[in-house]
Amino acid sequence: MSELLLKVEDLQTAFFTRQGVIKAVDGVSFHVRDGETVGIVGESGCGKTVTGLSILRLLPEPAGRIIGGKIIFQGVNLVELSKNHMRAYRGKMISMILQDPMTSLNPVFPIGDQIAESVRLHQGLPDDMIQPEVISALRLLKIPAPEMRLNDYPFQLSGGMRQRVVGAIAMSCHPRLLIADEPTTALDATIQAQYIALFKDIQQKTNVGIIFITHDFGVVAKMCHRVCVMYAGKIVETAPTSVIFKAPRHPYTVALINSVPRLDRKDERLYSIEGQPPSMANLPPGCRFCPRCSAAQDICRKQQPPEVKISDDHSVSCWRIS
Amino acid sequence: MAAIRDFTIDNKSLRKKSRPVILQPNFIIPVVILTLLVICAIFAPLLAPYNPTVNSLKDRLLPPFFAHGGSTAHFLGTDGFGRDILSRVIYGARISLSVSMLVILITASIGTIVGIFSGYIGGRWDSFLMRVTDVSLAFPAILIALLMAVILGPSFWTVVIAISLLGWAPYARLIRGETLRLRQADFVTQARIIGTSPLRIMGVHIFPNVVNPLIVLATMQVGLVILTEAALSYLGAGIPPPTASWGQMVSDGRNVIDTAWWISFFPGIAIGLVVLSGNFLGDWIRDKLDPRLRQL
Amino acid sequence: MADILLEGRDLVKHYPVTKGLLQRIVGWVRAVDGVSFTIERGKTMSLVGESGAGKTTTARAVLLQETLTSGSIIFEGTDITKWSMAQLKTGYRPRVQAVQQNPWSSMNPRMRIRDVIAEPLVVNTKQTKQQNRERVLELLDQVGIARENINRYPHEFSGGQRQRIAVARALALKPSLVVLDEPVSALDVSIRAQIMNLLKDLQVKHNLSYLVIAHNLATVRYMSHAVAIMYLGQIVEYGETEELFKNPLHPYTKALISASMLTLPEDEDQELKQIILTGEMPSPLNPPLGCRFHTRCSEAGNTCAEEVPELHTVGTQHWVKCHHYD
Amino acid sequence: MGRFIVMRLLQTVIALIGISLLIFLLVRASGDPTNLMRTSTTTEADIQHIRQVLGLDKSLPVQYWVFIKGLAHGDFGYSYIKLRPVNSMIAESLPYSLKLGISAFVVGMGISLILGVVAATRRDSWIDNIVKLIAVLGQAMPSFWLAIMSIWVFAVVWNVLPVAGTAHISNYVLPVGTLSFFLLPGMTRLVRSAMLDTLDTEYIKLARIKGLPERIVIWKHALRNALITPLTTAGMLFANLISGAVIIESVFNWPGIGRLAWNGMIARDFPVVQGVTVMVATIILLVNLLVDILYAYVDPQIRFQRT
Repeated sequence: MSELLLKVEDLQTAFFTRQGVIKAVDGVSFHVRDGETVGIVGESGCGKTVTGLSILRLLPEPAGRIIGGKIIFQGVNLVELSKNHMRAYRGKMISMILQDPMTSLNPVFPIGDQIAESVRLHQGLPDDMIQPEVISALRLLKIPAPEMRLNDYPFQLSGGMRQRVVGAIAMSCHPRLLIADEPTTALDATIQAQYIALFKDIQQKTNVGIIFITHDFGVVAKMCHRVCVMYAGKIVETAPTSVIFKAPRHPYTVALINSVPRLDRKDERLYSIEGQPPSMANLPPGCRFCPRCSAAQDICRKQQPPEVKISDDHSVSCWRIS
Repeated sequence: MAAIRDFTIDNKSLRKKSRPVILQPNFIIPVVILTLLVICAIFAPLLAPYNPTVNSLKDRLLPPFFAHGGSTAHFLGTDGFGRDILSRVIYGARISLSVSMLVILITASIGTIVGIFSGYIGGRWDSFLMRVTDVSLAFPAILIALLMAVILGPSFWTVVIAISLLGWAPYARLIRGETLRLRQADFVTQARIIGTSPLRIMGVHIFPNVVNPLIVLATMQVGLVILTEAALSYLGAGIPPPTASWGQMVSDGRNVIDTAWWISFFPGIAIGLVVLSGNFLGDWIRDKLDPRLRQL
Repeated sequence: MADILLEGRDLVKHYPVTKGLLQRIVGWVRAVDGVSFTIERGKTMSLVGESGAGKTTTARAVLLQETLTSGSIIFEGTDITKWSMAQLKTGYRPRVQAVQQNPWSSMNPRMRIRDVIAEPLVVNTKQTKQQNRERVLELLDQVGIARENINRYPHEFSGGQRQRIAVARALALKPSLVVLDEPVSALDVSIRAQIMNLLKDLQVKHNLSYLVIAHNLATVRYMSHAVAIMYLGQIVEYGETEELFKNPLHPYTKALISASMLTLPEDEDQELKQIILTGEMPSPLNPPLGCRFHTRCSEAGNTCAEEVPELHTVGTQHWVKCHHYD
Repeated sequence: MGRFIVMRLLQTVIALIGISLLIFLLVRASGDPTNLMRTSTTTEADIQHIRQVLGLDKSLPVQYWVFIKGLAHGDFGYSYIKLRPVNSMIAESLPYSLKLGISAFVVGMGISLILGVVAATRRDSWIDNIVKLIAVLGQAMPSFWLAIMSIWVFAVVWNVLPVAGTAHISNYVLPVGTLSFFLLPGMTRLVRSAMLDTLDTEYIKLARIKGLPERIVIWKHALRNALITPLTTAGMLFANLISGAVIIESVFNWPGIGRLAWNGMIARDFPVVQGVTVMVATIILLVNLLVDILYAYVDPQIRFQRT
C-alpha cells in the first residue's frame, strides 16, 4: 500500500454572512494516498467545492472560515499553519484545477508567463532554466508545439487547450496533491475523454494524489479509485469505485446511480428522486436526506446517523445500516 | 464569491432578518432631506422670512446668528444687497428641484427609447447611435451650456435644454447594454420562437426588465444635474438674477470671501446636502433593485 | 411507411466572415452544411454532437430563428421555406414550439407564471382571458405544478419546477413538434430523471414529436427513437436508437460512445479498448477536404483526405457516411 | 492593429464633421448672428456690410463650407469684442490650461489609483470607509464652492497660499488641488469597484492557488485587468476635467481657455465661445482616439483582432 498523503478529519467550514452562519461543510473526513484518485461526488451546493478550497485554505474572505477539524498533509496540519507557511504549500505541494477554462487564466498575460511565474516562485531556478521547465510542463500536458505556444494569450486557445494550460500551471512545480474541481465539465465529450486519459497518464508518471470533484458518475467511473458521495455538507458514503457502482448502500447513492441514464443498457423507465436538496440555511434535524428518502424511518427524522464501517474501505452514514 | 454560490440559501430566511425600511439610515436620512427640499420648493413663500429678491441696503453683509455681530433676525446672514440668505436658500430649492426633475424626465425618456431601439434593432442604426452616444458622453456639458447661453441667452429653458442636450447619453448607453444582454436572454428567444412581434418584445419583455436600472440611474443622476445647474448658475450661464439659485448665490460671495464667507458657504452646503442625499438614495435603491450596477 | 411530420432536406447555413473597412466577405463559416433528417409523428429524433457541430443552428432553423442559405423544411408534406410570413404565423409557428436549456433564463422575470404560460396564447390566438386561464390551469396539472402557484413569479421556483413550467408553455398551443434544446443538462443530477420521465409521458399522451439537441449520449439513448450524430456541420451517422448504439459504424460515433461509456477502472482491459481521439474539431470556417473527420480518425486512409464519403445504407433504419463502408 | 487605428481615425473625422455641423446649425438656427452685434448706433447699412464680410449673404451649404474650410486652416474667426483673431487668443491661453489640466490629471489619477486599490484590498476596513467617505463627499460638494472655500481657508484665514497669479509653484496648489477633485471621487470609486470585481474572478483564485504573494496577485494580476474598466470611461473623465477647467479657471482667474470661453460667454462674444468649443471638441476626439489605442494595448484581445 502506498503512503498516506492527506488525511482530512472532521472538517467543518462555515460562511459567516449577514444572514447568519451557514455550515457548508459539516464534519467531513477522508484520506488520499500517493498516486491515488479520490472522487468527491455530489450535486451543486453539497459542499464539494468548499471542501476543495478548504484544503488550500483559499475560502472567500472574510466570510468563509474553517471552524473545526484537521487537514493533515504529509504529517503537517495545514489548518494550524501561518499564512506565509501555507502559501509555500500552494502551487508547490498542493495544486488545483478550476472548472471553467474560459475564466481561470488571466486574459492579459501570455500563457508562458503565467506558467513561468509559478516555476520562478517555487523552484528557485536561474532565469535561463525557467523556460525549459515551462516547456516541459506544457509537454507533460501534451500541448502540441509547446515552444510556439509560450507567447499565446488565453483567448487564442480553445477551451480544451486552455484547460491543459491550467493543468500545466498546476503540474509545473511537481505537486504531490492535485485538487481538480470539475475540470472536465465544461469540455466536450471527446475532449473530456482526452483530458481524463491525459491525467491518468500524468498520475502514472508522477504518482501525484488527486482529489477529483465532480457531479458526473461517468467521469468518476473512468478516473477514480475511491469515491466519497456528498450530500448537504456531509459525506454519506465512501467506497472503492466499483463497490459504489455495484453495491451501493446509502439510499442517496442508490437513487442517484439509478436515476442517471446508462449508455450500456436500455432503460425503460428511470428511477426519479422526488423533491430537491435542502437549503443549507434550513437543514432538517435528522438525516439530511430523509425528506427525499423512500426508506425513511422515525429515527431518521430525529437524529443524524453515525458513520458505520461495513468493510475496510466502505463506510456509510445511514440508520438502516447500523 | 463563487464558493458562496456553491450552496443554496433560501430566500425566506434571508428576508426575515433584514431591518424594516424605516430604520435603515441610508434610506431614511436622504428621504427626509429630499422631502424637506420638496416642501421648501412648494411652500417657499410661506417658509421664507423675507422676500428673496428685495434689496435692503441698510442690512448689507450681516453675518449669521452664531457669528460675532449676527442676530436671529437674519438667521444665516445677508448678502451684499442686504437680502436674507436663508430666504434665498429656501427659494433656491425651487430652481434646483424643477430643473432636475424636468431634465431627468426628458433625458431618461429619450435615453430609454434610443437605448432599447439601438440595442434591439442592432446593425447600422446601432453603430450610428452608439457613436453619437460616445461623442455626447465625451463632451463637456459646461462648454455646451456656455455656447447655448451665448446663442439663446441665459434662461431657465436654456439651462434645461443645455443639460438635456448631452444628458440622455448615459441612459442610452446603459439601457442599450441591458437590452443587448436581454436580447440574448433565452426568454426573448422564446418570445421570438412563439412569434411575438418586435414591438411587443421591446415593450413587454425588454422594457419591464430595464426599469430597475433606469430608476437606479435616474436617482443617481439627480445629484449630477443639480451640480451642473449650480455650476451654470455660478458661471452666469444659468437662471439670470435676481431669481435666487444656489449656484448664483455662491458666486455672489466670491468677491467678498475675505470679509463675508457665509454668502458662499450656506448655499454650497445646501447643494451638497441635496446631492449627497440623492446619491445615497441612489445607492440604496441600487442595492435593493439591481446590485449588478455597482459600477455606476 | 412511417408517418413523417417534419423533414429537413439538405439544410445549409453559412455565415459570412467580414473583414476591413468595407466589410469585405473573406470567408464563410459552414455552420450547417447539407443536413437531412426526418422526424416521425409521435417519435423523438435527437441531434448529437459536440459544441460547434451545428446541432443548435439546425434546431434554430426548424424554429425559424435562422434564415437558411439553402435547403428546405418539409412540414406535413409542404415546403415551409416557400411560405409567406402570414402563412408561417398561422400554420407553422404554433405547431412547432421549444423548451430551452436554461430554466433560469428562459422566463421573463417580470411575468407571473400564468402570463408566462399564456404568452403563446396571447400572441397567437384570440381567446378570452378566461379561456387562457383555464388552459393554463390544465397545463399546470399536466406538468405536475400545483394550481395555486399560478400567480407566483419564476424566481420562486426551483430549476426542476421551472423546467416543468417551460414544458407547460411549450404545450400551450397544442403543438405537433417540440424542440428540446438540452432539456436537462442545466438541472441537478437528481432532478433530471423527473423531467425526462415527464417528457416521455407527455409524448405518449399527446402524440408529440420531439427534436432533441443533446451532447450526453446516455440521455439521448433514454429519450429518443432515432439519433443523428453530427460532426462539423454534417450528419455522419443516422439510425434507430437501439440499432445505432448496439452497432455504431462511424469511427466518430464509436469514439463518442466510448467517451460516454461507464467504464470502471478494472473493466477497462476486458471491454473494447477505449478510443481516445487526438486533436480537436477543426474550425467550420475552413473544414478539411474529403471526409471532415479524417484529421482525427485513426482509421483514415488516402481516399478519406480526398473524397467526400457517400451515404451508405445499412439495414432499414441506419445509414453512415464513411469510406470504410464503400 | 493598423486597420484598427485607421478605422478609429476615420470615425474621428466623421465625428468632427458631425460636431462642426451641429454647432454651425445651432448657431444659424438661433437667428442672425448680426443681431448679437447690434448696438444703438448700428445702421442697416452697417449690418449689410457685416453680412457681406462674414459671408452671411451666401447659401447655407456655402456658409458651412467656408466655416469648415476656416476650421481646417485653424481659422476660428474674429472676436466681436476684442477684435482679434480667435485662434491667437486660444494660442495664448492653451498653455496655461494644459499646465493646469495635466497637473490635475496626474495628481487626481495617481491618488485615486492608490486609494481605489487600497480600499478594495482592505474591504470594509477603516481605510475603505474613509476612502468611501472621501468619494461620496467629493462627488456631492460643488467644485466651485470647494474652490471658494479653499481660498477662504488657505488664503484668507490661514493666509498661506496666494489666490491669483500663475508665476510661482504655490500659485498652482489651489487650482490643481480643486481641479483634481473633478476626477478623484469618481475615479476612486471606479478603481475600487473594478478591483473588487477582478479580485472575485477565477484567474485571481488561480493566482492564489499558485502560491503567489498577495502583493503580486494585487498589483500585477488584478490591477492590470482592473484598469481596463476605468480606461473605458477615460473619455468621460476628460470631459469632466474640461468642464472643471472652465469653472476652476473662472474662480481663480486663471488665464486659460476655460476663462476665455467664460469671458466670451459673459460678453456674448460668440466667435470666441464657438472657437473654444470646436477646438476642445477636436482635442477630445483625439484624446479618445489615443485612449482607444491605449485600451488596445492593455487588452490583448483587441490588439490581436484584425478588424
